[in-house]
Amino acid sequence: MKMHVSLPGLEMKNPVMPASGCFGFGKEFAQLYDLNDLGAIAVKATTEEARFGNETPRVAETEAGMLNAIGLQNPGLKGVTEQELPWLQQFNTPVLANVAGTKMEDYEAVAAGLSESGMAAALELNISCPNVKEGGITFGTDPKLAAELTRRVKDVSNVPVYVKLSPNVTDITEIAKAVEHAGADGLSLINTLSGMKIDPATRKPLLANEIGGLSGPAIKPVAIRMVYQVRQVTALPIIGMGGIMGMEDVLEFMMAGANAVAVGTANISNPFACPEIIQQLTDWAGTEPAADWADWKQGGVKA
Amino acid sequence: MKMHVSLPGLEMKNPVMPASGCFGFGKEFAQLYDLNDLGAIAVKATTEEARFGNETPRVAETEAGMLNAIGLQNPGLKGVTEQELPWLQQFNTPVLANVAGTKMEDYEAVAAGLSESGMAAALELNISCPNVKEGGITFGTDPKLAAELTRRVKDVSNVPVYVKLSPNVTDITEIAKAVEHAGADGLSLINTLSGMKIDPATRKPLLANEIGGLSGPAIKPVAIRMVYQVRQVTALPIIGMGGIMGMEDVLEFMMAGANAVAVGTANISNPFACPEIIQQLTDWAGTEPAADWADWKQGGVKA
Amino acid sequence: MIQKEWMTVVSIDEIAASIFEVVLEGDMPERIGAPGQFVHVKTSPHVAPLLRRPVSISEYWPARRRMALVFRSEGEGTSRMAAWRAGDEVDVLGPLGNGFDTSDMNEGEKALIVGGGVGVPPLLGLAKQLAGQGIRVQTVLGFANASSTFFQKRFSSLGDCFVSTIDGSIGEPGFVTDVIDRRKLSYDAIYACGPLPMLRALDGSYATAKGKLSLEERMGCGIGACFACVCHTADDPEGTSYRKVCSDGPVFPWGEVVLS
Amino acid sequence: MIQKEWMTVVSIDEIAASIFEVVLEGDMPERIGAPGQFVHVKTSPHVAPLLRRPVSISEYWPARRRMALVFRSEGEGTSRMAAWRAGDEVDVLGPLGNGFDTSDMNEGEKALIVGGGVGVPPLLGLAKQLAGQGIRVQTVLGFANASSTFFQKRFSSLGDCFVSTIDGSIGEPGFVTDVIDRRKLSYDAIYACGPLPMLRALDGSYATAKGKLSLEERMGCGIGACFACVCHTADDPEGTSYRKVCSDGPVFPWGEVVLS
Ligand SMILES: Cc1cc2nc3c(=O)[nH]c(=O)nc-3n(C[C@H](O)[C@H](O)[C@H](O)COP(=O)(O)OP(=O)(O)OC[C@H]3O[C@@H](n4cnc5c(N)ncnc54)[C@H](O)[C@@H]3O)c2cc1C
Ligand SMILES: Cc1cc2nc3c(=O)[nH]c(=O)nc-3n(C[C@H](O)[C@H](O)[C@H](O)COP(=O)(O)OP(=O)(O)OC[C@H]3O[C@@H](n4cnc5c(N)ncnc54)[C@H](O)[C@@H]3O)c2cc1C
Ligand SMILES: Cc1cc2nc3c(=O)[nH]c(=O)nc-3n(C[C@H](O)[C@H](O)[C@H](O)COP(=O)(O)O)c2cc1C
Ligand SMILES: Cc1cc2nc3c(=O)[nH]c(=O)nc-3n(C[C@H](O)[C@H](O)[C@H](O)COP(=O)(O)O)c2cc1C
Ligand code: FES
Ligand code: FES
Repeated sequence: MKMHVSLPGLEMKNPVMPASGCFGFGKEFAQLYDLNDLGAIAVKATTEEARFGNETPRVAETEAGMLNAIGLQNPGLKGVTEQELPWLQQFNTPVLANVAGTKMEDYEAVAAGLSESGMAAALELNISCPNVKEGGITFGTDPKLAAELTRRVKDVSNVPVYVKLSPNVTDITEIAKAVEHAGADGLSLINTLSGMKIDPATRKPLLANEIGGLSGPAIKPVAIRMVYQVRQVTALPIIGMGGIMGMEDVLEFMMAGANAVAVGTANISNPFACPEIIQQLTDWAGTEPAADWADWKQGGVKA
Repeated sequence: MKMHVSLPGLEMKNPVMPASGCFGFGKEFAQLYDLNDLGAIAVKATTEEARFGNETPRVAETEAGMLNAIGLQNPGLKGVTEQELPWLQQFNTPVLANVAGTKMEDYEAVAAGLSESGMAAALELNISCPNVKEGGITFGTDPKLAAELTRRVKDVSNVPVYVKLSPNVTDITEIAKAVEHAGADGLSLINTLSGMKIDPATRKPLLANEIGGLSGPAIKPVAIRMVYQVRQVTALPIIGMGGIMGMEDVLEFMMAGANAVAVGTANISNPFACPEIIQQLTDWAGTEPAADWADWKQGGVKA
Repeated sequence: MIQKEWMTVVSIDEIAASIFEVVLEGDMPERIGAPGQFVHVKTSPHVAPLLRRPVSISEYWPARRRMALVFRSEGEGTSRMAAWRAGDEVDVLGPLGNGFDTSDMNEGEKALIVGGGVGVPPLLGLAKQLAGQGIRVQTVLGFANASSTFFQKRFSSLGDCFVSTIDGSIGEPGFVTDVIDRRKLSYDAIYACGPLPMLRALDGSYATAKGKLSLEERMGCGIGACFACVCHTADDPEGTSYRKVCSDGPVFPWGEVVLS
Repeated sequence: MIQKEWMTVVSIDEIAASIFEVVLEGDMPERIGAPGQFVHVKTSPHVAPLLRRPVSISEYWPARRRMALVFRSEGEGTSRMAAWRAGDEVDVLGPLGNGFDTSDMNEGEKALIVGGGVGVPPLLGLAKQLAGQGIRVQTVLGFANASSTFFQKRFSSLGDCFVSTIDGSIGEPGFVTDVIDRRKLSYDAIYACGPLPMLRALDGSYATAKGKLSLEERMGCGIGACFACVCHTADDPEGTSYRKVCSDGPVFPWGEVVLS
């Protein structure tokens, strides 16, 4: 079976990319394996100004999951376009640049800058990061705001724009429809579930930020449900994620309606997760009689 | 330390009760241990008419969690008040009767019937079951509907009413405030997260109902976060639940702001979970210098 | 009385491809009432796999405080069980459900036992019980292929035993019903456990008034409390009437429940 | 080069109360550059515990393809490690981080090594390296009590070794700084690893221009990609300047990072 996936802005050799925030800007992983093997690379969120992020502890382990409250630490638009993205150009792998901010203007500025740099194959609008307190969260939970932000970012971008949806909402299909209507070229889902852990020793929240984002295998059923639900209401390409650890999980997301997948937390517990999954998938595809993913999905869960 | 907890309608020897739907009406567990040991008993949801529920498979295992779509199978108000509750009266343990329905009138009828029976120490309004498709779900996600339902049920009940909140909402504190304002005597949270699993063999959702409720340790961080958030906006007693497997989990919920806890999925993987947890808690309390739970919480996470 | 017990693994052997037989020791065997009862196994002392796995008791020796389970190592849970070693202590809940009641059978009558795949194990205990009652036991066992075949010898020691495999790599090719038809087997009661299509085929023109079938269903609690494992009854196939496979079954009279 | 390797457990011993020393064999030891580097251990082949556990390399013997870790069995992950047995294959990522660079030390100079609790292990490798360079090594080790004390003999073989315990049950009562003060220990460089309060106390009036400290922080990836483990720098304590403990550290010069 052909592994290739063609999405707006992203010609992927295979449907697997590392998820934003779990891969830095790729340098650490480039020491471990060839980044050309990846379907695409979703890099860490960029904000207009450099950010330190939250105080530590920033991560905590939970049952089959983890909480993080990194707080969008990044070198800012200038740092990313001058130091990080140029280095990634050596690879024949499209870069999906994650855009974050607290005000609409921030998003516009970052999207414009990344888009103009010519080094991002597509943008991923992070309207769903639960770790930024100032208001970023509301963009992801209010269909009107999400749509307006999408429209404004689309206006300043010359590359396709994917909107990354928050799972912390009553009805994710409403947000999906709103951003589709506003011109989104694709959807990424899900971001982390908002969660918390209390340290028995101190009786205080374990994360300095108190609340963090829950990711990993624990949330996969929620992610699969949301991809499945969103698939019913839109024809946009979906990058599915949430708890992918192995090839079977990739197939589950594809069955649920995803067109490609992102691997987040797995990179953290195993830095070789992406190439291992891609290898498994390649071996599997070798024995699979379907022509391509669309063909393979025939007769499965209705898309 | 004194283990006793006094909540509206519920004088509990200890803060631990089995959660609704994971304990039937107690008969099966009474063969295994003395139900007098429990702090209270939350029984299976009662609907006006008897229900068969969903087709099977009704459960699926996920990483550190499980999905269920039982579909509120129960013998109906008549069956519950004539066959189930009378038997439970032999125990010196208050019964929290879970009320479900699809229309407001159903809830009213069931609440009135259970309340009049004199066999329920309090009612738990299940506005959050994700497995009933006809509309039950909207009560739990719309603050106005939740408030109206609470008010109507309060009007027909002569015992305290706890409202069981859904975690599948953008802002659980809004619903909590709305039902408090409408006269709720207490809150139960959380019900299950809406989730799904696809069977790789058939490429179809594993549950006959497609979507089910995710419970167990996987969801504990979400539950703790919600109890913590709701605690900030209300003084109502909170029955905390979601992933409790052992004593440490009970303490975590109490630190987050719960006044008592319910143990759900743990009963399914270990039918002796409740007495085991109560025993651990009793041993722990024996060495704990605080006078009672309120005293113990001093200096911990702000309540 | 249902108990939860840490039982000791006495031995564990791969008796066919991915099919393991484990012998456990503890107090539980003394409480087993009939073959066909099952246990609910926590396959790991850790949180995951969260749910127990239902596994039939294949044989039991109360006096020696032992019982055997036979299972196919397949998913998360059963693969943990396959990694058990002699001496391990494992968390077992049981005995659960109602086994095969054969008190209605009279000495000299003929019983036909039909098993498919991992439905075969509980039938061994049943065959021994029937033989002990002086019933003439014939067995038809269906497997996928030669390498997944087991227990043929043990059943043969109790009466005629025919094996069929889908690929014909051992025994007679085809399904168990093909064997029954071809050999024109006669019987006073038929007992069966195996895949649903097999049970459905038997339920039609092979079922008898005596005899019983044993069902599988995805389970939660295993003790009758969670309503995960219900099935409709044949006299009310669309209504609210039900049986719980875990506590009303897993053994049912032919025709009592809907096989869907 | 960082690698992920299935290493073989050669031996595992409880060397003090809940303190285990495990010797691992594989290719990794050949790649270790300096004492103070650490490995990131997947404590179970299953999903949970999900995150790796950072553990310092206490000693390493490249020629014999072996290295040792010493850890306290406490939570979910380290208790799995305590259950490892000789012959087990375990998933280890490493070597990670930057260890103790002692190339600025000259023969005959005096080094003071200060360790607290499970901060002690990497200092053993350091002490051996310094001794090998002809540096005079003195060590002060702080523990909670007698039963949690380890490595006193091994350090003593390399130079003076003083032990302090908080309850005074062995060695000198009090904190490591009490020992340094009381004994008026002098040194050209001070190296330390242990709890934050200890490091903070030393950072004040004991720190030297040479020497280094080794930090702990909750980690995600361990390789510098996730930004879980950052700390502020001393010259920009509130700003955006940072160091990653996993890849820039865990060993830092005194005064470079904020100890908070
Ligand atoms: C009463 C009863 C008796 C059984 N006796 C035997 C036996 O003697 N030998 C044997 O090999 N098998 C038996 N089974 C089937 C056995 O329970 C499943 O093969 C086993 O649960 C699969 O677990 P897993 O870890 O391999 O699969 P996973 O895919 O990891 O299981 C995931 C979940 O699905 C459930 N599940 C998966 N397949 C089945 C199934 N076929 N039936 C019920 N639940 C399932 C599991 O219990 C678990 O909750 C019996 C089932 C029942 C209901
Ligand atoms: C660079 C470095 C080197 C270390 N070297 C050693 C050593 O040689 N020997 C030793 O005993 N310990 C060492 N530690 C501490 C060790 O990592 C923790 O004790 C261990 O992670 C606790 O895991 P657990 O399973 O016992 O606890 P859990 O409570 O199950 O851990 C939950 C999570 O918190 C993290 N965590 C908990 N405590 C700590 C801690 N003190 N530091 C960092 N993360 C923590 C865990 O890594 C895990 O992600 C080192 C830590 C770091 C950062
Ligand atoms: C440490 C960490 C940092 C993350 N940072 C970002 C980020 O900067 N931008 C973003 O859109 N998502 C971020 N995420 C979310 C992931 O991209 C992904 O949506 C989520 O973790 C679910 O996938 P997973 O379960 O495979 O991790 C982060 C997740 C983790 C664990
Ligand atoms: C099998 C099953 C059935 C349930 N049935 C009900 C129900 O009838 N009414 C209800 O309010 N909650 C029901 N719940 C939700 C639980 O009461 C509880 O809120 C939830 O499972 C989270 O707790 P846990 O993680 O400890 O299971 C059910 C949960 C499970 C697992
Ligand atoms: S498995 Fe719970 S009722 Fe049968
Ligand atoms: S642990 Fe990920 S950057 Fe240090």
